[in-house]
Amino acid sequence: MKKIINDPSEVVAEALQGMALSHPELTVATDPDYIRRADAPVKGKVALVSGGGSGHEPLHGGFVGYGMLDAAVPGPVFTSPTPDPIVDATKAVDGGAGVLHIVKNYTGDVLNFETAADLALADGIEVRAVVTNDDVAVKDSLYTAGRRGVAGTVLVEKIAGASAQRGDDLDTVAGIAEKVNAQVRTMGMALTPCTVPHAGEPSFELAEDEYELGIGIHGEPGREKRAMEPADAIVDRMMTAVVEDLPFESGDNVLLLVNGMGGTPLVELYIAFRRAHAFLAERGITVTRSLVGNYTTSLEMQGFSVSVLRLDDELTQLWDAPVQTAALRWGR
Amino acid sequence: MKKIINDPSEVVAEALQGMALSHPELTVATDPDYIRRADAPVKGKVALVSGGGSGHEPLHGGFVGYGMLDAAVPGPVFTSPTPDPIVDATKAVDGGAGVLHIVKNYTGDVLNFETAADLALADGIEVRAVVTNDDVAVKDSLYTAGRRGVAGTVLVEKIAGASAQRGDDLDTVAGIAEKVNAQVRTMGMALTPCTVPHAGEPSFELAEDEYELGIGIHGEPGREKRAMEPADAIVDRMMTAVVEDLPFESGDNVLLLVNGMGGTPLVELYIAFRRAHAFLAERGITVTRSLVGNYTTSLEMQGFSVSVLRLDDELTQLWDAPVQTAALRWGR
Amino acid sequence: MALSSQWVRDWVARSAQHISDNRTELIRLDREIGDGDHGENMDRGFKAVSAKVGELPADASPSDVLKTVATTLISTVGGASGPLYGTAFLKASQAVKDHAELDSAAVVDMLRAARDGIVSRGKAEVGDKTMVDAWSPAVQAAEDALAQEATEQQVLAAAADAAKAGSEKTDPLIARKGRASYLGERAIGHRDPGSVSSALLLMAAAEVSA
Amino acid sequence: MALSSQWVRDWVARSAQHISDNRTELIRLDREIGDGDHGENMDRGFKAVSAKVGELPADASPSDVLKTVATTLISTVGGASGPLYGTAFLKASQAVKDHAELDSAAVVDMLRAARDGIVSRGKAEVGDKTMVDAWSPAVQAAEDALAQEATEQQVLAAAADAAKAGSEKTDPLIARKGRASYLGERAIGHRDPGSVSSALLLMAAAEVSA
Ligand SMILES: Nc1ncnc2c1ncn2[C@@H]1O[C@H](COP(=O)(O)OP(=O)(O)O)[C@@H](O)[C@H]1O
Ligand SMILES: Nc1ncnc2c1ncn2[C@@H]1O[C@H](COP(=O)(O)OP(=O)(O)O)[C@@H](O)[C@H]1O
Ligand SMILES: [Mg+2]
Ligand SMILES: [Mg+2]
Ligand SMILES: [Mg+2]
Ligand SMILES: [Mg+2]
Repeated sequence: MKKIINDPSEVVAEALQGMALSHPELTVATDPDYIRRADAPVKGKVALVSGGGSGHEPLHGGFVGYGMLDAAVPGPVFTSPTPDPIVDATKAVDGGAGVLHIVKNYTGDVLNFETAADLALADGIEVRAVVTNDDVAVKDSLYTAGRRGVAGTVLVEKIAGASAQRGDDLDTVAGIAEKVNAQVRTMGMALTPCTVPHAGEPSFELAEDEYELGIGIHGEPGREKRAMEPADAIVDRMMTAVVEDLPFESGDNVLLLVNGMGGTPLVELYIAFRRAHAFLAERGITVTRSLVGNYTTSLEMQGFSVSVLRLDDELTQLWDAPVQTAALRWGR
Repeated sequence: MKKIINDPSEVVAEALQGMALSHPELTVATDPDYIRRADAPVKGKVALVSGGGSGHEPLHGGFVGYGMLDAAVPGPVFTSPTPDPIVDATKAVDGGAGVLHIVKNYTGDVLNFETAADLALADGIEVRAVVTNDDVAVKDSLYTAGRRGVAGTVLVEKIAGASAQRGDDLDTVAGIAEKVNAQVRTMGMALTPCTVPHAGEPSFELAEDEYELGIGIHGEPGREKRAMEPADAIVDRMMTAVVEDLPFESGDNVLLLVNGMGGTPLVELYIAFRRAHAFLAERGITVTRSLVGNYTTSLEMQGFSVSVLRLDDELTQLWDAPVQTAALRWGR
Repeated sequence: MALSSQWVRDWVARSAQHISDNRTELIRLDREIGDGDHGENMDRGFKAVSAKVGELPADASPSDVLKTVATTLISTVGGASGPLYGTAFLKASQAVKDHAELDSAAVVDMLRAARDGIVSRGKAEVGDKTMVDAWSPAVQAAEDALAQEATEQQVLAAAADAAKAGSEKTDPLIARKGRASYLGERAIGHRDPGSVSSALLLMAAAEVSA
Repeated sequence: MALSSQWVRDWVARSAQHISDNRTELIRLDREIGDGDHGENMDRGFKAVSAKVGELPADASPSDVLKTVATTLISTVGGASGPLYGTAFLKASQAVKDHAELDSAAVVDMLRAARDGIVSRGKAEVGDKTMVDAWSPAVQAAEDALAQEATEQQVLAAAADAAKAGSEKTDPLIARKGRASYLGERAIGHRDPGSVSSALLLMAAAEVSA
């Protein structure tokens, strides 16, 4: 394992220090760790708090700021944070209008955020939680821990963030977050595994002529290894799973997100986007908004995911609303 | 070699198609290939054209837009474009106030842009060229092809772009570009090589306990292989070379750019930023602006570069001016 | 001889030792069918627990010590195992609230409460390939031993053996809870890391009661 | 017998063949001390040249054909080698402007002009570990052969042999131009890819004149 790190157990702490130094518009608390808008709490605004294991950067710290999250709580690499920093962050950003927790559906994240919500409630803060679960790679979710929350979470955070920023109340913001989660589907693949710093060894093995289809974002193995094939064939396989699941239908307007897993060159993401766009066009589905880049990563993993979100006028407006964060910025 | 591609010889063309589909604010010409602002030519504004081999994304196509480049000309992967598309792009964006070519100092880029400038001039377009050469890894530049242009080029493009956007004339814009280039220094390293799609094999070999110090951005080997060491030690080595070269001195205000080579997780870039910032602080040098992310890459290479730019009030103002491109955006 | 609060302290110390010794193995197991952090999570947690328990006053009751274990695990482990083990020790602490010392019956109550805490929090059943596959047979074995009027040490030894056997039985299972559930049939042939750490904790409990 | 415009066409075809056959080898050499694209650049260029030359009218002069080679290389190769070879063929075309056929003296003029074009454009000297290390000895050998009243084919054979020898002599050099110059001493022991492609082109010229 070669990484630009010092002590594997200090990775998150040192990265947060770097983030604090390079983003004066953020306040980074340590012990326990969380990142919040320097201007939080914003009085009267519903506050959004998300979090989860580190290693998915810019998710979630890169999405803290005007029009998106009020705070992000990073756990150790690929390990959900404990309740303490979640409670601290929740208290620090509550502007009196309640706090929405955006939680990816993993047992650890759900349990720790649940405990934190109970504790915050005991301190008189109104907390609601939305659990994202956009990953269609997990089948038979009745017999599993349920579908995983993956890159679609970024879209939930952006759109719910805009809802909170325009002054919606907690029920409305939570409702919009639920709606985005209900309308978005994602599927991922990997060409290479990733290496968790404290583990020191790759998360799985892949031969030179194989890829993993249906990976999550924690370097966990996917549903199946497949023989390597051209980008277009891979994209078609992923898009078929995504489109058939909701299902997306002719006439739909959608946002198409091609998300890199961290180690994939941008040219490759654009090649995948090109095919995904054509795949949708062939089915009468119109891409009216798009996003291409590294937004929900798995450390240095090579691979990508495609997410499709069905849009209506309200979601489109909220997507277009100004946002000012480290990783997503427009309109300000 | 595993990549999200179809035909290795179609990588650039297909990526441009994807880029065109995902960025309606850009116009992508094919045959020959270049990317320009959809609203170019902007009458009376000096136009900025850059370009070079592909594989360094978002450089340069991701920097086309308001306040930065008017056009970018991508060659094949790691190969400078031929004169034809440079001439076409130059003609397409000339708003009557002349065109500035921003060229990284590589023999191929310099020769092809020279030829293009001659041809454009023959068509009555005033062209000036600034050749960037910020890489301090190349020593004894009298006995080499000269220092390479690397990540500092992004800073030249942003600041000269702001100068052009505020209405400066060609001499002024070129002067500002020269000034930025004169004040910025960069040094890079790699943990892993990268693989050019048509080559199919890694650009160099590195053992599991080695890194390359002083790499450029074309997957070319660096000046020396070194035994792997902690992030802080690596950063100190790089920063020493950078700071002593200009030299930067106590009392300087600087912009610090930590640039990923494509395959490095953001957490690691922030860890490097943290140390680089401390290194400067220890020498009385103040980081007043910063940028952390993948801006000038080498495909999927793992590694990073540090760039330091000495700022004065004018450069700071131009850096802060609004910019609206795919990869760098603020103020609009 | 009934177990004192010192026994709980010894249990913690021995657990921390076993987890630390098996950190790499737990990471390896979790890398196979999870995300590779279980050894690191547990090691971080039990190091913190050792420190916290060391700070307790000398007269802390078994329940007090167990509660410190619980809150420290909750606030340091993270992931799925943190809240689950945290709840387990919290419920264990409540089950022995009024005991200065723990006799065999109290030990069984404590183990049962721990297991029930894990089940109520994580909703896993036996056969779902989780730590419950260690805890449930352990509780069953402890109850059987108690019915045979076993000593505390015999109860704990029975529990530890059953946990170890239960953990080994997770090998051929498809997981229905936790991250391994995403793998479907590919989880077959791998042991559940949480069941292994559970068996380590119960082994530690038996060892320090000898 | 003086060389016709058909000879230039044959030269182009044979060059394209040699470059294509050695594409992987040129990529390998350029990966060692450059950026790994030289084989791809040259192959793309000479495929385009073959097509373009095929479209020329039957009565195109040697100079016309050489000019098409030049402009096609300039607009398809890119990198450092594109403008350099482009200039070489442009100057070669100008050097034989008024010749319907090329005798030995014209061949030497053509080679010298090509070499001078590369040098004026790239500013490299012999010993800088570039294609000049193939071209300069080639021109020298051609001039020597001409002084001995050699035939066109003998002139070209001498040039090709000298280019090949010159290319091999780049192995121990430190580069002072092009990408390899960034490597310092690490370039030692590797052959310059541009000198190899130059030797291939000159070998092709000699072969098709036989
Ligand atoms: N719902 C559940 N009920 C009981 N145990 C569970 C459940 N989900 C996960 N586990 C246990 O947690 C272990 C994984 O813990 P750990 O790796 O620390 O957390 P994470 O899965 O969040 O990375 C699994 O091996 C399993 O034994
Ligand atoms: N200044 C120069 N003068 C002469 N030849 C040069 C010069 N610079 C580079 N070359 C030649 O060009 C070759 C590399 O060409 P190529 O790989 O196609 O372009 P690039 O270096 O831009 O990737 C080198 O091997 C060398 O022979
Ligand atoms: Mg985990
Ligand atoms: Mg090149
Ligand atoms: Mg785990
Ligand atoms: Mg090259």
